[in-house]
Amino acid sequence: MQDYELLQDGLALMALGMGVVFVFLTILVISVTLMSKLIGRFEPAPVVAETSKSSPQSAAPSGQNDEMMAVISAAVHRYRSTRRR
Amino acid sequence: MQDYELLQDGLALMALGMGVVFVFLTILVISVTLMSKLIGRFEPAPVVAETSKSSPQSAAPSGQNDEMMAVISAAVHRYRSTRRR
Amino acid sequence: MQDYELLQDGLALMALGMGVVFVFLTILVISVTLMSKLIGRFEPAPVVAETSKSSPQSAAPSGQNDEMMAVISAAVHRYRSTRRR
Amino acid sequence: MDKLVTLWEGSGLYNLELGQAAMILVGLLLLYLAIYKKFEPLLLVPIGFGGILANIPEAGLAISALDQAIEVARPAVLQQMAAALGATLDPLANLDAWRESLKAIAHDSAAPDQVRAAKDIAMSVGYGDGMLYSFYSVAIASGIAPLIIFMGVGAMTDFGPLLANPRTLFLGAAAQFGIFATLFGAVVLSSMGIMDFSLNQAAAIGIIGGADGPTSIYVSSVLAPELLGAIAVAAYAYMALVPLIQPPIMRLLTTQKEREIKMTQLRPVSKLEKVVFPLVLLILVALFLPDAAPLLGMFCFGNLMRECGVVERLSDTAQNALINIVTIILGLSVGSKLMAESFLSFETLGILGLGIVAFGIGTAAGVLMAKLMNLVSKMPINPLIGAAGVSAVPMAARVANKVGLESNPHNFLLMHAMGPNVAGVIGSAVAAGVMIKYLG
Amino acid sequence: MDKLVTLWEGSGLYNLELGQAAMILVGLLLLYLAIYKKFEPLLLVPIGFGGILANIPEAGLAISALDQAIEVARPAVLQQMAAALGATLDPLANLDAWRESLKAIAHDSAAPDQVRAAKDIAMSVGYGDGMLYSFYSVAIASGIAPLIIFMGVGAMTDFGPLLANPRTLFLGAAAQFGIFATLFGAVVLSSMGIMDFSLNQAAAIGIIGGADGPTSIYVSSVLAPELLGAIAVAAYAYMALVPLIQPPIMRLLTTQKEREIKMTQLRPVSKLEKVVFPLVLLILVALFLPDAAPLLGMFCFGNLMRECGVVERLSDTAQNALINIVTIILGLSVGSKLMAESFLSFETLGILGLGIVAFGIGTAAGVLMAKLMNLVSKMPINPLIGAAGVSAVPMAARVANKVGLESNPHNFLLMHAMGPNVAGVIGSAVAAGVMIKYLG
Amino acid sequence: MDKLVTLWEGSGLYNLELGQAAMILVGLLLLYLAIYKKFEPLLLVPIGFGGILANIPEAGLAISALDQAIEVARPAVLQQMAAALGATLDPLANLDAWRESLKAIAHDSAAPDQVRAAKDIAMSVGYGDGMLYSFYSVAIASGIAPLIIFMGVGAMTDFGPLLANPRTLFLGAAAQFGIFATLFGAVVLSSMGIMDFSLNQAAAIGIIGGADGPTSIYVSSVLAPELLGAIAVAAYAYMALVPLIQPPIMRLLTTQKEREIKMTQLRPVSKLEKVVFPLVLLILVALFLPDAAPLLGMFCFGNLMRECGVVERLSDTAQNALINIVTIILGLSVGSKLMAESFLSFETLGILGLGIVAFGIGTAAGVLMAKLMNLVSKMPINPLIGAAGVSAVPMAARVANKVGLESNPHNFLLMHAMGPNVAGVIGSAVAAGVMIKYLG
Ligand code: NA
Ligand code: NA
Ligand code: NA
Repeated sequence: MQDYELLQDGLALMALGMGVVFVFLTILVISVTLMSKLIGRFEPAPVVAETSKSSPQSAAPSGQNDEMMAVISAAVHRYRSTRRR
Repeated sequence: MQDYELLQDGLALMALGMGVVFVFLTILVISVTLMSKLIGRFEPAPVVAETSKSSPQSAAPSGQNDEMMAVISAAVHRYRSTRRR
Repeated sequence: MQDYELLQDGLALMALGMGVVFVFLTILVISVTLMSKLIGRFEPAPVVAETSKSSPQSAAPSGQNDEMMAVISAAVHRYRSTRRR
Repeated sequence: MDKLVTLWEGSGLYNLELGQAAMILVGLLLLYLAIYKKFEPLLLVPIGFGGILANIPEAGLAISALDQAIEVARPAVLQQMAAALGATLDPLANLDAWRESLKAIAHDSAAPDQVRAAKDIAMSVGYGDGMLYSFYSVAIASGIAPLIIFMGVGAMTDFGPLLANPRTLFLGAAAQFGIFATLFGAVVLSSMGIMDFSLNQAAAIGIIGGADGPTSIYVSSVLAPELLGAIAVAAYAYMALVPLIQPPIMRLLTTQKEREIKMTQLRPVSKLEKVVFPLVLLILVALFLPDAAPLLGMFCFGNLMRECGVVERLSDTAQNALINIVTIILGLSVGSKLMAESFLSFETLGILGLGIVAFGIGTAAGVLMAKLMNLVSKMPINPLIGAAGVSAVPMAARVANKVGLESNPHNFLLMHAMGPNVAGVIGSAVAAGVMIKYLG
Repeated sequence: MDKLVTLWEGSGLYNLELGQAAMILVGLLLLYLAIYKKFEPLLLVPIGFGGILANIPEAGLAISALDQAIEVARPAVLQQMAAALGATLDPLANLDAWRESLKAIAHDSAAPDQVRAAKDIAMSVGYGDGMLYSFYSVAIASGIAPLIIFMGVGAMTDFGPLLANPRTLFLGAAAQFGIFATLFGAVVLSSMGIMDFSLNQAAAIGIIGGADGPTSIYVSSVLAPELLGAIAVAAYAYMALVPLIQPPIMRLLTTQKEREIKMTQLRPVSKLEKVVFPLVLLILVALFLPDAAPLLGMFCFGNLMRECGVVERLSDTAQNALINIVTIILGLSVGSKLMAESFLSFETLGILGLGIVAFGIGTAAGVLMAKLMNLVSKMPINPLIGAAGVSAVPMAARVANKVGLESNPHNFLLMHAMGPNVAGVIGSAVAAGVMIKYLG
Repeated sequence: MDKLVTLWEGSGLYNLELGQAAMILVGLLLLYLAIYKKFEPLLLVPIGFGGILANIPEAGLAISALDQAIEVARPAVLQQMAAALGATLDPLANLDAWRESLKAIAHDSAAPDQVRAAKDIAMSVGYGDGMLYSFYSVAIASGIAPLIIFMGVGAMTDFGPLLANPRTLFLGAAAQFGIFATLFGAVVLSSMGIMDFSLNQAAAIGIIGGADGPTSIYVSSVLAPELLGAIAVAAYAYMALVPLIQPPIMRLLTTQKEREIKMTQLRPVSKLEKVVFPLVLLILVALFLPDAAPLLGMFCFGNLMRECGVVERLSDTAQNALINIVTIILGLSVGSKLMAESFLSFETLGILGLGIVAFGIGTAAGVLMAKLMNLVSKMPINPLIGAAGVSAVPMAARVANKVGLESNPHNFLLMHAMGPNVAGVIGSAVAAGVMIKYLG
């Protein structure tokens, strides 16, 4: 009796599980395809990709670049003060 | 009275401790010597060592090599897709 | 009534806080100036700095150098035993 | 003199039980497989070593302070603990019977505050949690370690091939049939009376078929911690065996012609797509399957750090120092579950057997799904890449590539197989979410 | 069939509340700002992502096992927990009312041991602390993570420019006026009935003006954990906005002539001075302001490791692996405080508004202090470097440099501005100490 | 105005006790020795700094929330805590007497659940565990940090020289006589009434002679946590002083001729031997001395990761990021035990004195053992390498090499001395195991 119930539960979970996996990944396929199309439409991939890659580096070198600059300038300062001594 | 007991305990622990250290390391000396002899007998050191070093690299490049390969191929893929853009 | 108390507390905390910040940093300015003068007097900066930089490296190469040496010698040992095999 | 006796009676040799000796050999075997057969050494070296440590007699490295006290404390301490646990010890029974009954009470019937009180007593007389037990509590019982490893895996994963050909997600879905078929298999074995697995245990065993280490450990830590050792060992061992398990199945289910199918080159994928993808996946998880949020959330987080290009130092740490540290701790923790009493049972053989079945079915399902997709779609898919859907990244993709090259030495399937390969990771995390939802 | 219903009723979409949807959008906005506007991405990527994770419906990633049980457990479990909490549930009220009242009791009136007992019940029926909740407990509630980050910042900081010109410490002191003016502003808003901040909350908001992330997080974790999310977001966002916020204020308060002031070159600083400085600072803290000891102690420790030259491997780890690991955990933990119920309130707008005022006042105070010092001292100070006193290292120093270059393309102020810049870090940690002393 | 008074009364200067001032000076001295005398800086910089932090008056960085509350809370809170601890406070006594008696009760007589209840009260009124206290609990009280460091040491150790000449293990055994002679010395001092050490304390002091930092910390955390600060400082300081302590003893006990003995070149050791060795050692530990399993188990694990060649990324992390992170935390934690009340006692002088004796006896025993071995064996051993048996890797081996070079500038003993050097690590871990077995 209980064994039968276990079997039934297992079968239900198998069906449900595979179903959810397929449904979820189907939704993902659709979403990804839509996303790629949207991105492709609004921003023609190759050109934009390069722009978005180069522009932040030249135009908005804030975050890490800043840090980099500070580190470099500190290093320069250090080097200079060492030399002078 | 208690002082005497402490002294006795200390002495006993000293004797026991040094004894255990020596016995244990003696067993280790014997084990290591046996191990080296066994390894030396079954696998003449120089040849085997090289074999066991080269064979896995060529024959079974699974684990890390795989990862390496995946990383490299991903990098290549990335590089290519960047160039094409 | 309570609002008035809150206002008063806020005002007090503002006055006290700015006061403490200024007093503390003033003490720090004085201490740092004294420190620099002391260091400058007892050890004429440029010469000493270089000495204190070079001497430990040559005279007391204990801590990390030791470790370095051990690692290197182990590496050499390893390399040799590999070659000989 | 009686100190020498104590020493001998406290030595491992005097106390070594057969099971412990066997488990030490199992640990050595795992180390041999890891070191000389290159079976997922990054995990199996720590797991194997942890397994040996856990089975050192009298050392109690893998048990709590309370269990240590129950196993070795003096009768007076046992009576104190019994009082704290609200139990009475039969004054006529011998010491071993006391220990047995205390153990049963502490693990099964006692209330949490009673257990806490008993542990207080154990600690006050000098017992402490074993090192591996502490590692297990912090790393696995909390769920943290597998999640951080999953984050690192996300930071190492390139979704480019998947984005270039999203349909390969179906292959990653199909291959998860291995998980559920194995779950059902375990249930059948139990209902036939051959094994004795609960539904939770069956689900944890099934997840081996996901061919994904951290997911397996995470799921079994939630659903069946008592099987975690065997499940983790099976998962990693079979992942290492993928080059042996998969090819025969792949050859059996495909014709020479199918294996020769050339796939169209993958389109370039823009950086923006790669940045947006983990967020799309995260939102879908949030909307449809919140129970997969820990696993897939951390996975997406790692991947976003990788692709967004502005937190390279974090991404780098997630892929190196952090994942390595957590791997060491996780491996030793898993090893702590290789204690003789729980591992050396008939059920472990069942787990090992079911695990390999899971890999086989998953492989077959992936291949068959690819053949089905060829029937309904124009764009050709080489069915070999379906086998990569089981995940086991990147080994399964390499296997698909290798079997493909046997049929046509100019047909490189690796990048095509990477799509279903990473899809399989998502698929098994989704499957894990479903199981935790219903059974957790 | 009813499993499908359970699935749907357990899905995020079914349970999504408006607030959660809004917070997910806020998280995405933070990610956008971090990734494409380069707003302090090292922190805002983890914070934004953590914010999304915290708002996934039903996942409960940011709440404790007890809260999870209260939110979703069956009535029988609720009654058990109520008993443990010493409360009685109105048998006529509906389930949601039960949950509400249990939540209120658990968070406000129950004694610690009652809460522990209730949590034991929740865990015994399978609930566990959410991942982000665990991260928050370990990393922020303990105070550890901000302190370790501060140690790393200390190991990255070069006090050379400050030591070469110690008077710039006054600029770092003056700029902290932003903190206290904002505190007073928050108090005024409350006493006028516009907002509803306690004195503790006002202090935590004021610290945003310190322009120092770890200090803000540390102070608000002590004084007003309920506002931590909003405060951390404001602090990091405005630090990123320094190049926009500061220049207009700097130009308004200075004449062209002042902006052209050339400063005398900094003297070289000996290695010994750099080694002794963190110890001098530590001793002064120990003698005069012990409440700033955790923050400034760890800061000095990091700096000593950097400068002493004999523990390079520790200094290197503090600046890389360790700070990166802690940043990831800290960011996700802060994100856990971006839950809808606490973030989506009118007060958050007040915090954002007051925060920007704090930055502005701090900038102005620094500039005015520099002008004042020019009046009383012979050695000329370009007032632009006063703005760097707010900290926001090294962005504010760069801004001073840039605005200076606009007036005179040959006047490089960067190294001069680094002095007040790091002085600002010390200044805000001192301010934090004062506040914790009186309100903690 | 009374806020100013509070400020002054809460300042360090007002509360500074003589002992704290002295300990801050001790911390500065340790930093000086570490930075300018290169005394094991990797440990002594964090320890010295931690010692200063622990002695900042009123900051309470090294004590628990409960102790903080006992030291500074208002009378009402004290009464609440007294009730929770099951104590009654004499209404006629003054506040300081109350604090004293509460402290005594909390640390000695109260039951664990009473302490927990009192701590709940302390935390509910806003007190929290000090940062260093938290570090100590997580890193040392749990035993984890020394073990992880030992794993890293294992990953850095090359057993090649030892395997090429296993007899050198006897030198490593003999040098441990320093440990037990010192133990006995401490017992003698106590029984003569000069000092007051228990047997546990004597054993913890003896382990200084093991010349191995993590082992000393591990053992004293188990046997005598109250002496941990002094023991760790002594152990690391004397390890740094090995080049001063050892040479006179070595010269005294050897003739010029003995010091000139040339040793036969070491045979090459195969990779397989190096892989198998840690496993052989582990098995022997498991069979004969389970109490040494945590220390030697982790040591062997690190060494296996190093030698097996398939987990280089784990080995690399164990030797770098992980050991550095743990070293920082461990050092600060040890520093937390440099609080005035426990460190500034006559016993500390005894520990420092006994520690140097331990090093001397160990050195002598190693040298004499080598001379003994020369009597019974044909293969010549230069007795200088016996001194390396105290461990202090690799300093003692270098000292042996240096003293050897003085006698014969062409006699390089370094590699020969590495054998007893690493043997000494094993030897002292074995000694630690014996002590923990009998006293732990
Ligand atoms: Na999978
Ligand atoms: Na600041
Ligand atoms: Na030793």
